[in-house]
Amino acid sequence: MTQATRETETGVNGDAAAVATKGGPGAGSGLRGFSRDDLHGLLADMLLYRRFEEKAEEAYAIGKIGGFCHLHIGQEGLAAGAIKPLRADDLVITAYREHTQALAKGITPRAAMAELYGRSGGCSGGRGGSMHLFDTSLGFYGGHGIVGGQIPLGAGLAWAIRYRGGDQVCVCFMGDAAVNQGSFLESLNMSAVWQLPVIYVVENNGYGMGTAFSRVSVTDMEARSGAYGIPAHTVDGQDVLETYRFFEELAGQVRAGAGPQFVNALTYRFRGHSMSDPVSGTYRSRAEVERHVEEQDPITILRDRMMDADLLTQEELEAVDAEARAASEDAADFADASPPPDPSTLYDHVYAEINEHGRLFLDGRGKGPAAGAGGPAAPGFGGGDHG
Amino acid sequence: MTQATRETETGVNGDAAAVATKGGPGAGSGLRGFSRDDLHGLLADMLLYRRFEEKAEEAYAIGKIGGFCHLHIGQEGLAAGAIKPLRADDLVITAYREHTQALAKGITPRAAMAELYGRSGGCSGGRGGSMHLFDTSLGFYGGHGIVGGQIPLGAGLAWAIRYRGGDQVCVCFMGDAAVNQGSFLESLNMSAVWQLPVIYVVENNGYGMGTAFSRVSVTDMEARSGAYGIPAHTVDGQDVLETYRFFEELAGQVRAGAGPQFVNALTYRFRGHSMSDPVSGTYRSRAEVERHVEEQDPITILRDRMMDADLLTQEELEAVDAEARAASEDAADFADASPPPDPSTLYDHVYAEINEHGRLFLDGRGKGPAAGAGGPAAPGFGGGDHG
Amino acid sequence: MAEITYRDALNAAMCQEMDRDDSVFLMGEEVAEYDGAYKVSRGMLDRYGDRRVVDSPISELGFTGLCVGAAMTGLRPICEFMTFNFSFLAIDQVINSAAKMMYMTNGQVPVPIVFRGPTGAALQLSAQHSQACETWYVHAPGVKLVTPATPADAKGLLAAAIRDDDPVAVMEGELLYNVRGEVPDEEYVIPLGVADLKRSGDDVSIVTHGKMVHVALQAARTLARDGIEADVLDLRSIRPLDVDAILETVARTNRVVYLEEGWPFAGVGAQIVSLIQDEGFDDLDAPVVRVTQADVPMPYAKNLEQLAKPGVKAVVEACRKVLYLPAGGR
Amino acid sequence: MAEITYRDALNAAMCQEMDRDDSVFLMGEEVAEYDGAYKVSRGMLDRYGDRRVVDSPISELGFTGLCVGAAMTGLRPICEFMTFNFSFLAIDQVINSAAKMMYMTNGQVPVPIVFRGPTGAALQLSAQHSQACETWYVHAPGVKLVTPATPADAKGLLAAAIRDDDPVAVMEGELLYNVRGEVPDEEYVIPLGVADLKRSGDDVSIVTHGKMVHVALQAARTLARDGIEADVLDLRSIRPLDVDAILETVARTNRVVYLEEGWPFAGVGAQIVSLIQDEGFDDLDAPVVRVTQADVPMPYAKNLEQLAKPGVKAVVEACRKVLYLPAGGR
Ligand SMILES: Cc1ncc(C[n+]2csc(CCOP(=O)(O)OP(=O)(O)O)c2C)c(N)n1
Ligand SMILES: Cc1ncc(C[n+]2csc(CCOP(=O)(O)OP(=O)(O)O)c2C)c(N)n1
Ligand SMILES: [Mg+2]
Ligand SMILES: [Mg+2]
Repeated sequence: MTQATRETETGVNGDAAAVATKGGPGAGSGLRGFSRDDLHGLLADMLLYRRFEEKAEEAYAIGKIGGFCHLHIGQEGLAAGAIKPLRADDLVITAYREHTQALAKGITPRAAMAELYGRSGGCSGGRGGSMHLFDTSLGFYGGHGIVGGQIPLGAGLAWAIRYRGGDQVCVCFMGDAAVNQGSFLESLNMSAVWQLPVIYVVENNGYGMGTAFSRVSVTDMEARSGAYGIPAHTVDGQDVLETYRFFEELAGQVRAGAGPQFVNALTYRFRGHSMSDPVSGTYRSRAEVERHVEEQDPITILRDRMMDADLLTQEELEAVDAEARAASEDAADFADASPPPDPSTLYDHVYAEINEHGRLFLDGRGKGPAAGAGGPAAPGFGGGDHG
Repeated sequence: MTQATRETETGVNGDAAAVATKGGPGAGSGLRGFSRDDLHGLLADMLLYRRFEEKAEEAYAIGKIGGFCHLHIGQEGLAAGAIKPLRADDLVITAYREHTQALAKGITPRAAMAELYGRSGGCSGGRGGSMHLFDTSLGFYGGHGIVGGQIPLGAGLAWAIRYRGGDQVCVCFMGDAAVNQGSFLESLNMSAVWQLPVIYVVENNGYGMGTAFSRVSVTDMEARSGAYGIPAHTVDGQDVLETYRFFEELAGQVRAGAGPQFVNALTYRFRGHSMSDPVSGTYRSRAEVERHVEEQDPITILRDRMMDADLLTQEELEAVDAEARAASEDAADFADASPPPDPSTLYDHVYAEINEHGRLFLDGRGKGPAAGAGGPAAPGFGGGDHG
Repeated sequence: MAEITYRDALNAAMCQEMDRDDSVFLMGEEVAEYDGAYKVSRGMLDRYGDRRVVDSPISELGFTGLCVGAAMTGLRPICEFMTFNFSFLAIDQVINSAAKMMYMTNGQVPVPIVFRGPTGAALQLSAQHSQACETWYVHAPGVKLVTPATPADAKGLLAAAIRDDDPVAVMEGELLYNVRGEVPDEEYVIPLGVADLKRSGDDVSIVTHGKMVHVALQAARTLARDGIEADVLDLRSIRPLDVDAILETVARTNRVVYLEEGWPFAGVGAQIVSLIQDEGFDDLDAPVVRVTQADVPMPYAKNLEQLAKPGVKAVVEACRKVLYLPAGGR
Repeated sequence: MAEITYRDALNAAMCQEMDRDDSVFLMGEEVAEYDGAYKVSRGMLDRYGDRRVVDSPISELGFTGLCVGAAMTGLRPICEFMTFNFSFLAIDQVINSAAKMMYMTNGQVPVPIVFRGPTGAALQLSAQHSQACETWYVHAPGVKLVTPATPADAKGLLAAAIRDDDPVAVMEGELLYNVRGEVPDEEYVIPLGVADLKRSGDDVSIVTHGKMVHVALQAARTLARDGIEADVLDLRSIRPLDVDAILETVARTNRVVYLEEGWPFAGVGAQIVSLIQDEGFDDLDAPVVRVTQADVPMPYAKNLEQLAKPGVKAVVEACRKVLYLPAGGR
């Protein structure tokens, strides 16, 4: 679905200042403005994200995926709703819980899954892993592991847009816990001073790891951007249609020069923080999680609405789900078959340039001028068998 | 003047939330609540600060003082007005423009001047210099050179007060430019979450070096603390009486548990940013500076009011000024006579403990176990003659 | 004496010191209600309450500075970094406040703080989560650094660090937390600055610290099968540095390998080589060989990660090299 | 060829590159309206406007990250730190974003950024403002580091750094800004990784970088009065490192002093010693002697500061030491 193919009625007021009070769960929850195809498209997107991550979960359990792996399950409405209305040349940057956002911006399930597997077919060549999916040709700028680290980078992407006189928009996602990083202040302030075309989106799932936002903030999320004069908006991220309409409108405003925006997107994480964190635990009860899974699943919410409106049959649902599963299986098969990175590339891409003079690497490999690419690893490092 | 010796009528409302709108230039400018002695005390304090810094300026010009030297001239109303109402055991921490704040908290002119001269009689033994005056026995915690660096430290002082169950207050000063450091967000947020007994005071002189606040912020200063639910207050720092009344009241509230506070104290710097910066220049006109010196000198303002109320004669003024000059001269004489630090102490105080085992210093001095104190510098470093 | 994990030994050290001294408190992300991201502080919230075991926001610069400020008044904060990777955000407070405070105040303001958490790589955590941070903490004077390798050392060194009046960084290892070992039940401290000969042998010295002690020991066992007996000297403390112990092993074996997890350029090993060439030059029969992480950011892919990490084989080869033996030991 | 200051040479390099390439811009505190805290960017706001010469708030972490983000799209920011002392606040973005980005994206995202500003001590700026920051920037792979010592090098190396596709730190010296020297008027670059023999003599090698080149030259002149002729090898670039040039001077004089402004522990000099013992072991007639800042935070008092800084006398003594001459040269 693209902007062009659907009606343009939206639930967002045209005035940036006025939208500050817009939204909240339940607002604008109708199907209006979406064609049948639009709706089927969003449903298929979200189902793909869900099945993809369930597949990743499985693969992690059997050791095909390693390291940290943060699932977005439960938060797919936000990936689809915030990214799908963007233009292909708009830019997205985010933290480490980014699989579905990468898919939404166009990275294929194969390239994403192969990255999780650490294979050469991955979108970061297997060097990045789950936390560092990248495809800048699609406007997807990662995948960052330091909480809050992507916020100034996002400001920089927006800076670059403005510098070049482009009309793209940068969407910079962060978790609710990231707003307590100093980088948030510094980035929002600069964005306001320079009126950068950036939308900061907090995926407010209520927790940073095991810490409820209310334990590390006395104010509500909406209070955080006013210090820099940036309008705050709240949107129900579990309602993909509301979210879609909202971001379509807001991106248009920013494109037209409305300046930086701050969105508090309400959502919920259905899984543990990462694979080693149980789904419920000391910081949230099983009942709380179950209630959210029951009532706040963005896929269920859309499905029910579509069925209620006779826009989706059980058979259609099963078909689209089967497709999502098949794509995920295919991605896993692709990843499995993709070879690991060539060991001879260990030193590639540390530096962009193959230096003609001097030595770049100081670990005793290559006594001649440093070769930036393709040189074999020093024999001394070939025996890594620790861990 | 202490709290006990003067009447307690103040211009500050008892309710922390209500004071958020209090103040502004000219508000509460009467003499009410101050005894004759109180007023003479504050005048003498500010004159001492002024003469002390003028003396420092002179000493800098003839090379007795080196490095960076940031004068507070023009901002003395805030040093006296914010610090004098505090209790002796309250804590103060600040940035590098701190000479007069150090004097206000009880560091003697001699100890302060000797520090500026880099002499052993200085309050930091000559090792700190202008930017790092310290006397923690007086509750004065420095003197910090990294913009914004003292803000989390101030939160930590307040944390320690609360941890020990004390009823002191920490006053943490910063410049207007420091609120754009991430440490500001992080510190204010933690202070709010833990309800720390701290007053953050922005000495808002309108500029960070050559940058007007309005060039690096789209919001007013008062907007900055609301993000963390911390009440914002504005006070006219050029009016020492208003400032005094205000801080006396506010410190009392914080002592009683009102939680962290944020004060936008309006002031103006009459000198350049540091000794190498001209008084006026590209970023502010000569006329602007002259207007402020004319109309906004905290000493003149108090003097005129006292004279208008027949509480000060010309002779009295001359006497108190002569005393301030004498004290500054005496401080300079003391500093001049104070020996430089003993060269044999070069390695002292890097570490608190004289380690019995291992070597702490790795520059080849002392091949035996490291001596933490008193060991002679390695011969290799005795010849420093560069620069 | 019980066999417990490295994790529990750290926990025991913190509890030992918190029992002794009310001025000790623990602050960090997830240390309280969650029992620690790696469960090092398990049970401590229940035992000491939320005055002394404190969950912080994700504000590394802020809570580090707050802890330093508290230490300036004489409190003894244990400031936990979930991992030292995240402490880059806080390093200004580590270097410009903690390390320099005592000196620039002429001894008025000691900063008795402990910074602790895991350093170095675990498994496939990729570039931003796999960094060995020692160099950043020892280059500047003013901070001490200890790197316990065993449960017994973990308890004794962390306890000593907490009692120390200087800022001490205690770098642990995520992959060490489950390592088990005998740990005395009673109260004890291990003084900083005392290296420990974890194994002795007269043919070659493997000098190392932290997690790599285990790699060194494994390498020593491998070498022994070829009749080569290695000293394994665990520095335990990088600042202060037990120079005597280093020179002693150099003098005895005349052949040295320095093994560390971090990068080579200006790594700890570079300093050790410099020290040995300065003070043990005549005792060396061969140049010291260093084994380090490959000079690249840590890759995610398992095979590349293995290649990048210093391992047993590399250590064995390095030992053979300083012995002028042909490559290709078992 | 005109004689201009180091400051103006840096300015010329930035203008040269900004004239050539619209993707180059300058951002930092006070760089625009104030002409730079040290006037390095004098006149550039007038010449290029506020789109390309930009005053930032005092937000080191933020504007550094912003510049890195811009560089990720192919722009070529020159990110000025008023001094590198303040870059500790930004180092997370330097290491975790700039240095690692290319690697973890498999080469997709080069980060062609320059970080520049003065490093090291000026005069009596005390502990927090007098730090030589080299080690923090070279330990991690992914960043390059150059340290121009003369006006001609300043222009050529900064220009090369701006054209380079990798993050390059250019560390200047506040005390160098007024140094004058001949600088070619025309456009030129000096490739990174090429050391420069600033003086040649066959008796002893003083290897050094940055501001210390001048101290080394003065020491060499002093030594010459006693008939001792010193090589002064200016590394110019620390990463990439001109290993061949180092080994060449070692092979020729067999006696080496490494001189640097920073601290000793895991300093650049430690790495150079390690390199020489590794690859030039047999060429050494004496252990390399390092001359560094005393291992203390920089004190304010003039006399202590002088003691703490590496000076000509210390270098002369070090040279005599590696020549096994008695102390006490002129
Ligand atoms: C600077 C930093 N500190 C700590 C961590 C460890 N950590 C990873 S994710 C996380 C919680 C972040 O929560 P939030 O921002 O709400 O995002 P969510 O995981 O809920 O998507 C923490 C503490 C980190 N990666 N970076
Ligand atoms: C982190 C950091 N960045 C930059 C500097 C250089 N610097 C010193 S003072 C100053 C301006 C600060 O202005 P403000 O906070 O308003 O305080 P004022 O000087 O007006 O009292 C700057 C940029 C510094 N010391 N620390
Ligand atoms: Mg969250
Ligand atoms: Mg100011």
